[in-house]
Amino acid sequence: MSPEAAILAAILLPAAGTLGILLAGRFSANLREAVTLTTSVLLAANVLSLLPDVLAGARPAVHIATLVPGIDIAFEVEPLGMLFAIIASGLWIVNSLYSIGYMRGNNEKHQTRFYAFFALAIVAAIGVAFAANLFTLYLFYEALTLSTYPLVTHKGDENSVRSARVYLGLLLLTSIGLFLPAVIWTYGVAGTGDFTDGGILAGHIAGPAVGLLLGLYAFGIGKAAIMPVHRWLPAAMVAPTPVSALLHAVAVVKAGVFSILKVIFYVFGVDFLAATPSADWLLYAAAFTILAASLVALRQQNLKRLLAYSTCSQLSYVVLAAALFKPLAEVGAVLHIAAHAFAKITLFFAAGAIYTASKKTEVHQLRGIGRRMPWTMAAFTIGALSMIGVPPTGGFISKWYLLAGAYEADNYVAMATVVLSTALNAGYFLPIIVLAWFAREEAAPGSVGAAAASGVKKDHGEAPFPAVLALTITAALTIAFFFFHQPALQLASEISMGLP
Amino acid sequence: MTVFTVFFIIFLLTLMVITALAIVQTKNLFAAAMLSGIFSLMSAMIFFLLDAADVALTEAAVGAGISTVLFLGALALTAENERAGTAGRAAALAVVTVITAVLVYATFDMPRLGDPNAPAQLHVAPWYLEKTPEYIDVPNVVTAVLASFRGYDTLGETFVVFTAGIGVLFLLGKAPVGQPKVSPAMTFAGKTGLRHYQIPRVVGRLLIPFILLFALYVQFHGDYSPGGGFQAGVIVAASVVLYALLEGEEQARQALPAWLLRLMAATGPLIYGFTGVACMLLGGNFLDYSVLAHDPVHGQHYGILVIEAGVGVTVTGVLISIFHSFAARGAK
Amino acid sequence: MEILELYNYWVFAILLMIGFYAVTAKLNLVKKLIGLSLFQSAVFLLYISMGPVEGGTAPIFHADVTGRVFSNPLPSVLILTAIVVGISTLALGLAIIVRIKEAYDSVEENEIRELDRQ
Amino acid sequence: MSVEAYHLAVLQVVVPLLSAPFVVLLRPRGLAWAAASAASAMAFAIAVSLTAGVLSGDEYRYAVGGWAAPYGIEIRVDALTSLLLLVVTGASLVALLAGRRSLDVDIDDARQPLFYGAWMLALAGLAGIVVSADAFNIFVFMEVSSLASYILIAAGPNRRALPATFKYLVMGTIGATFYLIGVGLIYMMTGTLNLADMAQRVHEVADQRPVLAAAGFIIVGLALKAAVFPLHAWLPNAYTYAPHAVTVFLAACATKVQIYVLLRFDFLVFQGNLPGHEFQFSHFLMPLALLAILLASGVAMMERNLKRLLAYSSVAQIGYIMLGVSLLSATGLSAGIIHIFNHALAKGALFLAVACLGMHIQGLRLGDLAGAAKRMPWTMAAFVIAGLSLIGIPGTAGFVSKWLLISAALAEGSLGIAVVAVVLIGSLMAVVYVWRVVEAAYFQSPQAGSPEGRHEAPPMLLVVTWAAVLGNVYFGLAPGLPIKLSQAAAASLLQHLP
Repeated sequence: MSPEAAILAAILLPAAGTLGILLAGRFSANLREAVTLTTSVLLAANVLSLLPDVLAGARPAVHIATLVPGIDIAFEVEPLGMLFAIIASGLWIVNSLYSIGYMRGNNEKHQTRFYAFFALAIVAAIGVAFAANLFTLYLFYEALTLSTYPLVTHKGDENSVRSARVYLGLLLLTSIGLFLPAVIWTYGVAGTGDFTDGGILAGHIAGPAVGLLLGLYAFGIGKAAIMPVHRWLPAAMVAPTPVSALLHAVAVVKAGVFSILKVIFYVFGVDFLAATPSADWLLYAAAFTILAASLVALRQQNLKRLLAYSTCSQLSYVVLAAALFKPLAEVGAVLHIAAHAFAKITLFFAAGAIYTASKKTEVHQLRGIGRRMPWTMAAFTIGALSMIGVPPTGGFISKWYLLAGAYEADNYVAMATVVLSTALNAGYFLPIIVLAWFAREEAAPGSVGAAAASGVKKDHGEAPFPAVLALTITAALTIAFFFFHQPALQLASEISMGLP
Repeated sequence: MTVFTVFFIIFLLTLMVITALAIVQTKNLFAAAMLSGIFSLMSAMIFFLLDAADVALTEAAVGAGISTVLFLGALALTAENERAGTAGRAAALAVVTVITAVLVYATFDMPRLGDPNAPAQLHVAPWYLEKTPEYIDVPNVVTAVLASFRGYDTLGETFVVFTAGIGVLFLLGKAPVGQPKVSPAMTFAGKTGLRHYQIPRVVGRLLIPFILLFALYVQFHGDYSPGGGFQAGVIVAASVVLYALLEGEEQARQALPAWLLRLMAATGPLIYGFTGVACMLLGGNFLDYSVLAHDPVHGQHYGILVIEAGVGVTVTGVLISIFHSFAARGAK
Repeated sequence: MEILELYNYWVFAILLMIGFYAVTAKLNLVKKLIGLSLFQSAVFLLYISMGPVEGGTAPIFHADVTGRVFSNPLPSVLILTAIVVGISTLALGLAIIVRIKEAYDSVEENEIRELDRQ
Repeated sequence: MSVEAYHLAVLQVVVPLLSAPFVVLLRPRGLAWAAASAASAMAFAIAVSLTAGVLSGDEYRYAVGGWAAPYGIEIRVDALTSLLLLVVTGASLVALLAGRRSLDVDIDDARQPLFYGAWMLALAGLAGIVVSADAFNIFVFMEVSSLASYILIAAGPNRRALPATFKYLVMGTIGATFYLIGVGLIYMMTGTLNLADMAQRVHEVADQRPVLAAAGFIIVGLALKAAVFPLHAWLPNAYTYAPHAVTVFLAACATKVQIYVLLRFDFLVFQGNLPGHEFQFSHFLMPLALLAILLASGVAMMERNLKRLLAYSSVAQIGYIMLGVSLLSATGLSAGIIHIFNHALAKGALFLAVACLGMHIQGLRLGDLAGAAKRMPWTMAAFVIAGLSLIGIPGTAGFVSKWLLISAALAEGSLGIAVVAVVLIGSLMAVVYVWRVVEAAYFQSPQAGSPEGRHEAPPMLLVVTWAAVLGNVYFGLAPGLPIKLSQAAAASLLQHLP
């Protein structure tokens, strides 16, 4: 298959999968799940087939349509998009596997709808990854918001509808209110929105306007969850765990930081921003988000909310690294997208597995759970270590490059932020690990009734097999990324070498 | 225009303002309807004095005749007196004051009444006066402009009448749910009309043929003097109203049944429209009557005759239908 | 004398506004329609006042047309159409009022609004 | 141009006009509908071929009665005209095809021929306004269309349709009479009724008071008929209580045709002639447009009745059109004009979905919609997509207009930033009011006692609804045609300016 055909197939496969899921859902759940898995495997294989070309320096492109002369829907695969597409499509397989266990284990309703919109979200994510210009990026960015809305509100009770309203409201507010004007502004001054090495804005805009435009992008791309536009992220925690995993690791937030990187690399141009003092604020905003979100995470009792704030802080690592405007740091930013994806999906899978097996949602309920669910908690531990940045996990690699970049830039604020936040990460993850492995299970009299009332199961083992399998795979990937990050590194350095 | 005429106009205009104020002031709606009939008669007189004879004839027939009949018909079905007063009077007065000020302000740059050098007298209008004998050759230039130069407007006008007819039939054609609150005695024609009163009946019956004859004259003499299809239709309708008053609704309905009226209302516009289409088929533009005969001027004559007939049929059918609709609404 | 030659237009303005006032401020629907037809009639006066020419006659040619001045036929034509439009609107408006009366047993705007609120 | 093509411009009006009396005379059930649909389809076909002609460079000028302008009445079709014709005839055809079953419910058999006759007259009237190049002729057809639409709205099943129609009748007549006064004053000062002739002759008398007053009367009168804020009071109830199919038809095109006449007058006759006329746009129209967007969207956010919610949204959307126009630049004007087209698509599709809902759900308050998505999944899916187009989500027609509008505003400098802010806030408010409907339909459990299981709308209605929805997507992804027409229209409107 030619690379161009592969690009189209990458968009059309999950779209066809959506239809297939809807159709199959009418007949049997097994068939539907088979369609989901087959589609995801085909998609990943298809995306991977593009990798050799891209590694060889090619940039396959497809032009779909022209809305107005100058404004096109077009796709182009460049290294950063390649990486994002691989992560999204690869983790979709694992996530589907996990979903099967989770959704069946919890007897969720509307499973067909769930899988269909999941596939639709993947269409949007791949569209974001391969977008060749700002307009196409914006198109699929919005499609991603809308296709994940039914997933967030999946439960359909009042609480989830309210939270989903925050999710949709904040993401649309930022994207329509800030991102869209930024896109139109860019097209207005540069005359184009095509992603180009070295940027398109240099020479068209200068002074404080650069900072302002960067601000419109940074906060307009609300999926990147830079404070104060992060609020949708904890709100979205009402969704079923596979959705949280999708949001946090596979598609949504990654699409956010990915879009910010795209804008910094290909719209502004790293050198242009580095030479513009008014763009420096981004670094501080990211540093603030890292620390503030970590501090909030420290105080969370609900496991999923804790993970949400952790994500919020981790995303800003990517932004922070990118905002250093140094090649090594950019490599760190790119690697961190991947490293965080593997680790965070593991953590969410673990949280979901705990919920499926025991209906436990709070941190203090996890005393001694490691003995009942060793696989799950082992995976959780690996994910947490990666969050902190302990070798041999993927998190170490990206932090390494990030720190190297900060050192190169002589930026002590960034270095201090990374060090401090590492301590904070350790501060909220280590107690959980200690609690899970070394504390004794609670058996206080009187709490049994309360526990029973809240539906907590006392006597349980591991979660259903597909879920455990999935989280084992992702935990393995987290470690594997430490040893085998060469392709990702190559992709990342290709981007930073592409910079003049 | 003599000084006497000017003063008479001023007198009439002042009287109209007073009448208008009285219309707004009175709480009795019958009185208001009657006063607005009188108002129309006065404006008809002014129009006549201002050299607009066709308009004067029409305004008298419509404003004083048809509107008054319609108002009375509607009032019989609704209420005789205004119950509530006004609302938002201050706001309304404020808007009124502003608009009046704008208009009076605008008047000071307007051409004076009768100014032969006013822009309206120098452009387009002289062409009509000059070319009518050559192209159309009818004495009444108003008819020439109405039926040919701006015949497309008149086509639209015919369809406006037709639309109103459809509307009234649509709204009032179906029997109301439940019994109406109005007693049949209150409708102005009633079931039997004035059949028990011999003198008006005999006089009226004598009059009706003459009215119809007059209508035919107005219809076909429109080329030469004020009048035309519209005025003729109104007069025919008036004679049917008179007949209904004398002989009762039922009789009038039997003389001209509903299906026939509906057919007339629909056929009239078709006659007009298809005259235009025929012109197209004969190689001219839509409504270009010149192609209807070998001699373009004759063609214009034929065309005007046919379309005026169409207008007359439409207006007759629609107005009588409307009248019956209102009357029948009360009788049920 | 010259001022009097604008008198027509002033009366037009005043009649227009009397009608307008009745339409907007009166609550009785029939009265509103009466006001509306006053409002339209005023416009007839505006147009017809543009027609006449000093020393002219109505634009109808008789035997001896040479050397005579005729008034403008166009305003008459336009107003003939406008009169027809006016009576058509009136007929439709009255039909609606009759239906309103049947549906609400009232033709007063404030009472109807009250009934709708229930 | 062939002879047949030459006559198309007038046939655009004559076909629906002459079909009306035939439709009225047709008695048997269903025949009136079929005849009206056929005539409407023919009108649409004529509009399409006129558009094709315009795109290939033809300009249609037709002297009715063979009398050349300014003595006779002229008909003229250019890019702007053809865009409007597509909207008007398309809306009529779609609404007729979709509305049959729902109109059968609302209107008894005996009165159907009258109803469909009125429909044809409304169509002919609107088409007549659009193609006419004569100020008074526009008035005549305005009255044909207005009287006919009063009938259509009064046909609504709820008794509230009657006071709503009466209000519309009174305000519509006032608007038309204001227009007539304005035309009279201009005629007084120029002696002509033909728009192009007027544009030339008004230049000499442009500083005269009657002309200035005329501009005021014409603009206010047309703004009243177009429901430009704050003269929109008649619109919400008229749209709410009309039969659903009528709402589809009129909401898509009736007010837009009045805006079109306003544009013609403003740009052809006044702008460039009247001194300081551009202030009318910047000091008067633009603030009103901005207020319309914010206030009407605000009301829509609070509104509980679905149709009235959409009606207030229409008032806001008219604000977008006027906003684009008031920017007075080629891009702004074409953004406003293309929104005429795109909003017709979006709002037409939404009201079609409402018509679907109305087949099985009584009341159409948001509370009544609880659980509607389960009973009518296809209908609600259509509503969601059309709603996205109304909001202006990329990939839909609504986005194209927003994009062009924001681009045009950004070119205006600092004032443009404020305009952009309002446009964006308006879009976000649209998110809120569309999403209130979506949440009600998808996430509220149905009230006790409401029937279980699926009850979709009749297939014909559903198919047409989806065709309109896909139109939104198609013109969102391939907006070449409307963009081309609107840019040509903007260019021709601006060409008279110095």
